[in-house]
Amino acid sequence: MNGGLLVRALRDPASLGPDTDWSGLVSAARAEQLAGTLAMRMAGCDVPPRVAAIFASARRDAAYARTQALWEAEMARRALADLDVPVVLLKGTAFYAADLDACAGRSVGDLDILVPRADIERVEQALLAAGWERLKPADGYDDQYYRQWMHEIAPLIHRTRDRMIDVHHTILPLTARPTPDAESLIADSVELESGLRILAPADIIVHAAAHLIADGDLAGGLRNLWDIDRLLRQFAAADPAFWTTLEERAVRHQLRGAVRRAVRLSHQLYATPVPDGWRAWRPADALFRARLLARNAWGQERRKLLRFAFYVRSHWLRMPPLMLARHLWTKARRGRQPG
Amino acid sequence: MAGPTYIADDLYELVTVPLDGLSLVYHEPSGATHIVAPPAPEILEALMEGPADATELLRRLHARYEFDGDEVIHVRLGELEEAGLVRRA
Amino acid sequence: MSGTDGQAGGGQEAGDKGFAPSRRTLLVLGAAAASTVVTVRPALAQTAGSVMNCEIPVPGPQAGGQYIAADGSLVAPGTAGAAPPLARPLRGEEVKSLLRNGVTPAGTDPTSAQAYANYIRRLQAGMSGFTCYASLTPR
Amino acid sequence: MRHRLDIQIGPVAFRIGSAWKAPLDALGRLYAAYPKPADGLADFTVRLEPEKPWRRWLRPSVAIKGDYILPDAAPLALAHGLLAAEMGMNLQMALGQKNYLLLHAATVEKDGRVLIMTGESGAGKSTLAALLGERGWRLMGDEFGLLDMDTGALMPFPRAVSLKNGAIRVMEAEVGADRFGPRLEDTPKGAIRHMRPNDRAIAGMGQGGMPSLLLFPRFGPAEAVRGVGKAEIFMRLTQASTNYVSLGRRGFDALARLVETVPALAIDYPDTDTAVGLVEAFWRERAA
Repeated sequence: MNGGLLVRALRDPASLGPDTDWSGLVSAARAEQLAGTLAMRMAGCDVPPRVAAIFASARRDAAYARTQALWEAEMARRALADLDVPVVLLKGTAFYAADLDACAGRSVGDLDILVPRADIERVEQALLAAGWERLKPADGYDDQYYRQWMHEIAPLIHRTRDRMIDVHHTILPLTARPTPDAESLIADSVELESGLRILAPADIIVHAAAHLIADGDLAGGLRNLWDIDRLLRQFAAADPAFWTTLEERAVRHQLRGAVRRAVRLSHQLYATPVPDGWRAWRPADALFRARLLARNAWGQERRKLLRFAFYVRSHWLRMPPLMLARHLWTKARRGRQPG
Repeated sequence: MAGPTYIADDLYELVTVPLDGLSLVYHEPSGATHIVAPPAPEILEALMEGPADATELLRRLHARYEFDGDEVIHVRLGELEEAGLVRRA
Repeated sequence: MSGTDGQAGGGQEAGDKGFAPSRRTLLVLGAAAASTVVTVRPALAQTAGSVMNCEIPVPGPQAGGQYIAADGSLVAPGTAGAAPPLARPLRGEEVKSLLRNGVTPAGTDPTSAQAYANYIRRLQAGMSGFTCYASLTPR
Repeated sequence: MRHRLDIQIGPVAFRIGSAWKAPLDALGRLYAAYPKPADGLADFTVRLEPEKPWRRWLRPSVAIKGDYILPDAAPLALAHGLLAAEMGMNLQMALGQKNYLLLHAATVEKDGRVLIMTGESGAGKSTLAALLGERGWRLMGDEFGLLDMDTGALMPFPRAVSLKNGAIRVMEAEVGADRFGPRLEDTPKGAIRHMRPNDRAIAGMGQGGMPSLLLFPRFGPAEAVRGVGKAEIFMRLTQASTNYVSLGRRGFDALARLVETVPALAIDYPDTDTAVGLVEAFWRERAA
């Protein structure tokens, strides 16, 4: 499995010798959206010339990702400036906006922002007025589904820049069993120079863990776990009380289990330094680890059954059983694969 | 006519290449390339003197050029705003 | 600042740059409908034929079963005057002839062709078939 | 993957994996004269996979995968596996190549200087470049021109020329049978036959040159020549480049320099012999 080689390269770049399967490493990194990260991590290491050129172009791609992410954030800021609503950047855009260590080489997809639930209609209207458009038919099942059950409105896309924005009002679907304290996420957020905001450090970890462990099916999880490693190292070094704060915030957002597991996996895979009390390995952790590493030297996903199990789990986590049945039934009648 | 006050991005954020009466503009903060036709460059240059609303902008343009159709200025500013080359103060 | 001759040459440095000067002092603000700013968008169109063989489902899987009105919007199954969903996705070449020349794809009702063409024209990024559509039509 | 083939084309090395043997056998024959990547490494990986596991045997269909993939891509029949491999390599270039500014263009070289021909698919630039490549020019590539953003030089990417429909006969009359791949009937683009560039093109695949003339050829009812405005050329080239936008300032500077320094013409031609004549005439004029 080349997921393992990729993890080793990220954790300890100097450990790769001349007999490394470089092509397999590059394919795995590209498949996991970690090529730019790996390229930054291995800057200065002794690699074959072709690999050095691949890394140089991956670093240029990351520079472009940074420009685009910050520009989308700025355009959203301009569109929302008159509303006097706190706008909290999430995920990759937040890392770039605050220049956190996790942004080195990182790719960024959509722009994700968090706003107070009470303001979400005004925010959507202001974005629509500034050139964003609804992606799916507004009266369709999907939009209704988003409005009723999700932690975000249906994504909008900008008509000339073709970039998507996800507007969230909390960090987990409303149907999920944990209920994060969205008000305190926003109340404790930190203002940047631009006027945009990012979550408080501990909440950034809680959100990343929620996204990785308590929401999705772990596809692309190595990248999200790498974020967690970088963030934990940076926050713990800056604040001696960080681990205590993290525990408090995790409990407050009902995500202690997810945060604990994310920290254990980060320690296990990326050798993140963590306090003694955070290390005790749970048997199920091995399944998560196997799922995260299910990528071969051709960049293909492996372990079909395990992946399917995590896929089913992701739906189970999001919805109570009866609602899940109804959701799948409605989707199926419309001839759509679940998901 | 007044309406909002507009600000143009700093000149150092633009790389421009004149071509056949049009201008190629590379805009550093967005990484976008725009091809602009008159009067867009003239509006940007007039705004680089400092923020202005439509009335003040027209005053600056009239000092340099002869033209009719003042009411179209809002359309031109709207285009520049959507491209991110000007923003509201 | 106006009227200075911008120098030709890619990548001029700050302080040595300028727009193409208007040669006349007569300025035309232009018609409201004409655009004076064109932004370069990412392109795949010209290469698409060389890099992929693509298909467009009409309608996409999100809207399976729904009918398509003449303007391309989705309507409830069985709506009078609307076209039924296509049993198979359209191949790139079929879409090209449909959009350019109104050629009805094999096995479909010619009176519905306009509805299918309009549905495809209304595809947006993120919807099934959009990449294919974008690749067939230079925007 | 069960089967593997490595190919070096110009500065780019590919690793192609396949669930079936046949597509790689055909590809191996077509590229037999090309060197293997000297370092054994790959810039890009292409995978030819069954669309669903059972589709390896049952009505086999080849899905084009790799380091970079596109949604909406439809699989091809196994009989068209060679085309799938070619598309897979082109796809990696179109989406993943960032070391050069990529121009969707055919390029040929004479006396160290490069003629660039670009235009929409079907404009005939592949055939024209292939023909010139047999008549005193060096074929650099029929699909992608690689613009070195530091030097302004064009680098070759002489992959097998993809001939479609009528162009197949034109080149069969010009070139020996040993340089052709199998004729693929009824592909999504009609009949396709691949042609290996000649030894000179392959031997020179490390050798670039400075661009000297830019042509926008188009099949037309009558011979016609038009000038093209510089701003229009710039716009057309951005639309002929899959990576222009992502290259940022470097791409802008390189493309602006190309447009400012290289003369350009649009030509319409009723047949390929007329086109070759026009190209030679303009080339002499520019060179004078």
